[in-house]
Amino acid sequence: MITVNIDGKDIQVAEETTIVKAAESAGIWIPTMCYSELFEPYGICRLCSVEIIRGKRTRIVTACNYPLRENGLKIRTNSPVIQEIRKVLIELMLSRWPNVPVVKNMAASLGVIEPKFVSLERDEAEDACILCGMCVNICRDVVKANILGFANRGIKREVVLPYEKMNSECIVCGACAYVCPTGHIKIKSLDYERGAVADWYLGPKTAINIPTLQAVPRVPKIDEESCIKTQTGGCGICSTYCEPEAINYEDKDEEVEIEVGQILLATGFQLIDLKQMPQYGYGRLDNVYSSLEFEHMLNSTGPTGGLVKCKDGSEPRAVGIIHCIGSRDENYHKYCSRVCCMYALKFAHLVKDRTKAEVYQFYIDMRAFGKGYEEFYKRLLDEGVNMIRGKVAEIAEVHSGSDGKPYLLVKCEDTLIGKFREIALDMVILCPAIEPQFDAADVKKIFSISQSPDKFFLERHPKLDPISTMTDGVFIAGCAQGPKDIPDSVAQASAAAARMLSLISLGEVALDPVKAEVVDEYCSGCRICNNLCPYGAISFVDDKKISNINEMLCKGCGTCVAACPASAITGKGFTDMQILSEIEGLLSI
Amino acid sequence: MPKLKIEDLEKISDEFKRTMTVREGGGKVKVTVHMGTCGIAAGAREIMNTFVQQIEEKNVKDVILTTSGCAGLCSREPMATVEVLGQAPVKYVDLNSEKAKKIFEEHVLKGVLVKDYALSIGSERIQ
Amino acid sequence: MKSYRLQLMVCAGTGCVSNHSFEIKDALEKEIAKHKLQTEAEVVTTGCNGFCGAGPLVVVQPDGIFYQMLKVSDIPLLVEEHLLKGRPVKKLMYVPPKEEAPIPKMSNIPFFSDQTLVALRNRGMIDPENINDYIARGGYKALAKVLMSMTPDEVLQEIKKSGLRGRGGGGFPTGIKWETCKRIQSDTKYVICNADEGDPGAFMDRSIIEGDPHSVIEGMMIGAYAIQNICEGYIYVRMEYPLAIKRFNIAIEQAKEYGLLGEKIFDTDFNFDIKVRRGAGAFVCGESTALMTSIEGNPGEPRAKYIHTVEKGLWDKPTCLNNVETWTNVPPIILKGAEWFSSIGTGDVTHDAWGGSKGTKVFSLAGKVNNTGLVEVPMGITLRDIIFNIGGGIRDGKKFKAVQTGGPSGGFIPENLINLPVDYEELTKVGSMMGSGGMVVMDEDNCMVDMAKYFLKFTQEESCGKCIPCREGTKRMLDILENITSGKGKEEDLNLLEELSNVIVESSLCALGGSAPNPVLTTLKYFREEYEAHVKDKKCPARVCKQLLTYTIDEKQCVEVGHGCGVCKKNCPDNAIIGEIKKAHHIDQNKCGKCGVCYDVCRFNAIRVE
Amino acid sequence: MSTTKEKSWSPRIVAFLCNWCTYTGADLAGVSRLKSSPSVRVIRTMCSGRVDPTFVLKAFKLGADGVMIGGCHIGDCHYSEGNFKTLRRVEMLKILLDQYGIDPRRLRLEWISASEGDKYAHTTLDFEQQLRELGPLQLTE
Repeated sequence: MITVNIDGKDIQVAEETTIVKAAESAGIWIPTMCYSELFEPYGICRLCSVEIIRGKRTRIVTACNYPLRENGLKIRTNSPVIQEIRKVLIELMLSRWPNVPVVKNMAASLGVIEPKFVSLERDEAEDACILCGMCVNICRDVVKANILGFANRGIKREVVLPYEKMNSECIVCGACAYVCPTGHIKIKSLDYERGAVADWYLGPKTAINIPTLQAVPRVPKIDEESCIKTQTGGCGICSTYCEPEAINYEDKDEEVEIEVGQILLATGFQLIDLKQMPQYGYGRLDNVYSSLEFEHMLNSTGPTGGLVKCKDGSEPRAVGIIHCIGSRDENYHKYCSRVCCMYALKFAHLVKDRTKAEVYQFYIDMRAFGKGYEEFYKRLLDEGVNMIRGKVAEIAEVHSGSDGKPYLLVKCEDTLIGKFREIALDMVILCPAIEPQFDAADVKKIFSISQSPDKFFLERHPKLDPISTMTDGVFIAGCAQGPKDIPDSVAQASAAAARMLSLISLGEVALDPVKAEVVDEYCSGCRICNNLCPYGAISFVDDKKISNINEMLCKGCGTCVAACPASAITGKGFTDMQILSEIEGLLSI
Repeated sequence: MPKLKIEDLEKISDEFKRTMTVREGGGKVKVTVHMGTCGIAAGAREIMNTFVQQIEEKNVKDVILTTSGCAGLCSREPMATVEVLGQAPVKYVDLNSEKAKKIFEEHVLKGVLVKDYALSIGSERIQ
Repeated sequence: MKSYRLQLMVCAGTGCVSNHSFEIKDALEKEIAKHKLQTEAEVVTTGCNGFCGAGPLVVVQPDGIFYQMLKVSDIPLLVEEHLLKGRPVKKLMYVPPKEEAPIPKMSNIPFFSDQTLVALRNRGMIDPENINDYIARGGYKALAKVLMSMTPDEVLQEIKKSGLRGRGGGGFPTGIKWETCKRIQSDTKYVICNADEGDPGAFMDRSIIEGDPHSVIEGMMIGAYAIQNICEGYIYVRMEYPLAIKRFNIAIEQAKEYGLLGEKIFDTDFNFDIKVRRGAGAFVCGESTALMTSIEGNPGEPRAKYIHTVEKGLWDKPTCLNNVETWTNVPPIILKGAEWFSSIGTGDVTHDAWGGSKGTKVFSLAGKVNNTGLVEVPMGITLRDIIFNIGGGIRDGKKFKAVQTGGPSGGFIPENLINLPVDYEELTKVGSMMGSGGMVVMDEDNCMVDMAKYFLKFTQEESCGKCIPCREGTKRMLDILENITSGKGKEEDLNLLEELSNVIVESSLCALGGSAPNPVLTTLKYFREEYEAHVKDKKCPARVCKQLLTYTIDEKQCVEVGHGCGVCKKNCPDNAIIGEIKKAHHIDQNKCGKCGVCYDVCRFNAIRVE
Repeated sequence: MSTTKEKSWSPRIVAFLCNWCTYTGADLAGVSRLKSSPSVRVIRTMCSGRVDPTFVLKAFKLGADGVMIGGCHIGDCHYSEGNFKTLRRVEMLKILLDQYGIDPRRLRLEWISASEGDKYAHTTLDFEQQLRELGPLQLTE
């Protein structure tokens, strides 16, 4: 600890303390415009200039970055010389940026109203950049992205992004905009790419967030893509504030191997990419939504707080819901996605409930097959939803509305009345087909199971065993097996779980008795079979000079049986004798 | 190039000393060969070559060799002036390479005047 | 070893090279071969000779005959007459101003004879691209001496005793700098040679590097040995000095080949290596902290030096930075001793390192003097000696007005201070500084306001723009000066200039801003009446500020001598001249743009300027 | 051969179907009410790799007009690589059959997965039609 004297007050401070901090502890105000505790003092506004007196010599230094090292140093923060310096400096700033509030306020607090200089670079903007360097420093020292920098020399100095372009190295953390004292830096809201549902679904987010309000478990997590720490190694502010020390940046996604006896594949589905059907204008036209996006909009925690709104914020006057986009379609999927009719009816109900909009349903067939579904359909008809039976051909944006507001023109053939119709709408919701996951084929290979022609996983038997597969111990449930709604998925999953539990409670598994066996006497030891077995079940017994099959490893395919030149291998259940007899029997008729 | 040792510094500077002497215009002895048209016609170039050879043969470092124009005594060419530092210059006349060699050995190296060939001591200086 | 009778020292400094000295060299070699003299005469390219105003130069040794302003067409004559016949060629020699007889010998030319060479000791003597030449002139002997017979502390004491101070501008005592750097505990330290010479018209460092790169390297090595724990040296050369960069690289390469750089130098435990870094041409990078951030790969901007660079410099490691000239001075101090060095110069440094200016200083003499070029003089020499003896006085017999020292941020020294001895303290006292050694001489034709504006414009444009006083303040000052020189000045502007200058000096982040107002402050101090003439009378006494001039046509002269030729009318870009052929012309002052074209084109001296 | 006999004649096809793919596929064809060839007489093996060439020869010897082997698609074999072995054996068998004077077209190897009931149906029908064109296999002793 050393003692320094600031404006006549003796103050005890630790060595290397800056004058600004020492003065702060003594309650003495020193004006600053580029100073922040977040990063190394930059020392460029020079407003914090103070006098230090060492013996007879007086020196002017900046308080923000001058480290106190010697005992008994005298500091004057407000001498006439200093006042003059500060006045001229703030006048220089005020002459250039007369309307920036922070400059004006600082000038007022230093007793300056009108500058005596005329600046040729005068900038009238209220949010002009005053070149304080806060953004550059925070980006370099705290965020460590080091993306912002100064360009040009002298009076032409300016803050720029590399090559003055939006740069992919920028992690859009917003720190620069946060520290900017004039509001010059603005984070441009990046219009969401509507194809990327997941991003939009989660909405604008901070680096630490609870993914959705209904998330389970409802705990915050660090989003690696926007966390400054994981991106650049900088920041780390959250860990300093988290008292229970619950933040662990090192925690990473990892692969864990678990040994199990049975597996239930419930890998779900994906929605068809609506952009491959340009006639519906998805991604191109505003106010054409996918059902999932609309569901998000209806959610009270969604972007609109559950209100049905067009892109421009207005309430739609008419809403269309189009069924069977990609389902029941020779070009995409022949099957019915099974859930769309009912959620489309729900949408219609909620739109009616929350807005005054007309609702149109464009359907091929109304499939209200479940319990209570047909009744719901009837109720909707009573609510006055317009039902149009016919496939929509095209959606076009039209600008010739009486109020100048563009609307969507839906063209379709109404097959019930046999007429071609064009209906003007403000909003259209598409019901995309349910598809197998894009990587279903890879999963299939891993588990040695099959896919049906529609690429959903194939059950062992369509009627008698819709939950197991050809591979023992591998079960399927939900939309991985085929499109189905929630009650059906629950039923299938419960059944699969019950089946698996029954095997677990048995404690042992009965193996298929189909195995191959070497008849030692016949085996000549030729070893042809040794390399055939895909499971490595056949080994050569050196002392007996014959081959031997390990029954536990053998899966009973019979490849070796067929290959044995001495017919020394027999396949239990499928012996040569049995099969030959079968042939004889079959051909005897 | 092998790594330099301390001794090598001396060797290199020794080796280059003659060149440096010439560049600095210093040197203990200065030999001036008079090379006007008359001198050249009488064989001054041969005298010059003799001196150059001698300097190289004897590996002398601090002798500088220079030329001048006609000394005005054309009939006694080839001529040369030897000036030992701090002494009056000596003019030699009617030289040939034998005489030049002797002058180099005696006067230039040992400082002994070769009276037989000398014309005069303390003539005008080249400035 | 082949020895030549004649050595032709061709100057290959940048000044002479740009005046085609390499063509001179080729012509010399061709002519020599033609006369079969190649066994007798050797052509050597040297670094800058210093007398740049007289280039291209050739010095014929051993006679020491100085040939100047050579053209390729002069060479056959030179070779035949001088080399073959031994008759120096008078018409190619230097003739002092106001005299007729040429001075044949370089050593008799006042420009050279009044100089004392320490930093430039090898100038014109060695081939800078040949390490052997340097060694033959005693090079690397100082290094050998410190490595063999001196402890680091002894070296340090020797430098301290010598009184050597930084030659880059600040004049910080070199010994103290080394000592502080040595005292800081660190495994890694750096030495840097600052060769980012940016002052307009100053080329001392370039000349040293181009002429004698090894002397800098040797100096750095001795410094590294004295400071200890130095892992690397950096030489920061500005990009505009390609020849210097090339010669440094050659020198480093040769030193490495000889094992003079690298590990176990002279079989001792001393290791040292040097890297060359090129600056991208920002003036501010000559400032030590900006230079270091530039080496680190960041934009060259200075930072506060409350924590000195000897403590936290390059990559936050203790760093000892010295200027080219400072480093060059080190080997001779070691070889000849501190007493020898401190015998040159002023003051006494035995007790106070700041107590005197020792040794010599190289100045680049430019402006309105007869002999421009590089001069090395002992500290304490008067300005008069430099300007009137070495410089040969003012050109065209004009009257001396002022001299500006210390580069663009130095101050102006008026005529009544001409007997001022040149040393650090004296120059600072009168408001100027030693700087890196620029010296611009001005005569009665120079307008002081315009000159101050010129230098301020330079520093303003070179300001990095980091801190407010330098960025905004110098621009405002320049605006005011623009106003004054264009007739829009107000009386209160002079006080405003002074007020602003004082604030900028006191509050700028680095020395660039801290000294930028010097030209204005000193001219205000010594030539205030000129400012007042601009502001009050709207007149420029030196007739430089065109906006304040009035062009008129002497009608009598125009008609009687020029017969109203009309050339001025034809050339006037503002169509301000009215008149018909054979009749008197006159100028419409409302239209006149004060460009001065009429004055330049009139062959009959009919245009009057006031 | 008389025309009436031709009409009443139908080929006899022995089909060795692998348990996991083609046999299930055949089952699916049945469940799906697809019309497949009634001439096919199915023998189930665990893998098409179990089909010993002698079975095929035996079938022809006992009066089969055609033999079909059905397995999983290449890469989908339940036993990883059994069907590769089948592929090799069938190539070999076809050469052998030619030497015996049996048209190699009478032996078919088909990859039919469990989900391809329709493929099973039309493959068998197609094979039956082909055999009809080839006529009954007439082997001399």
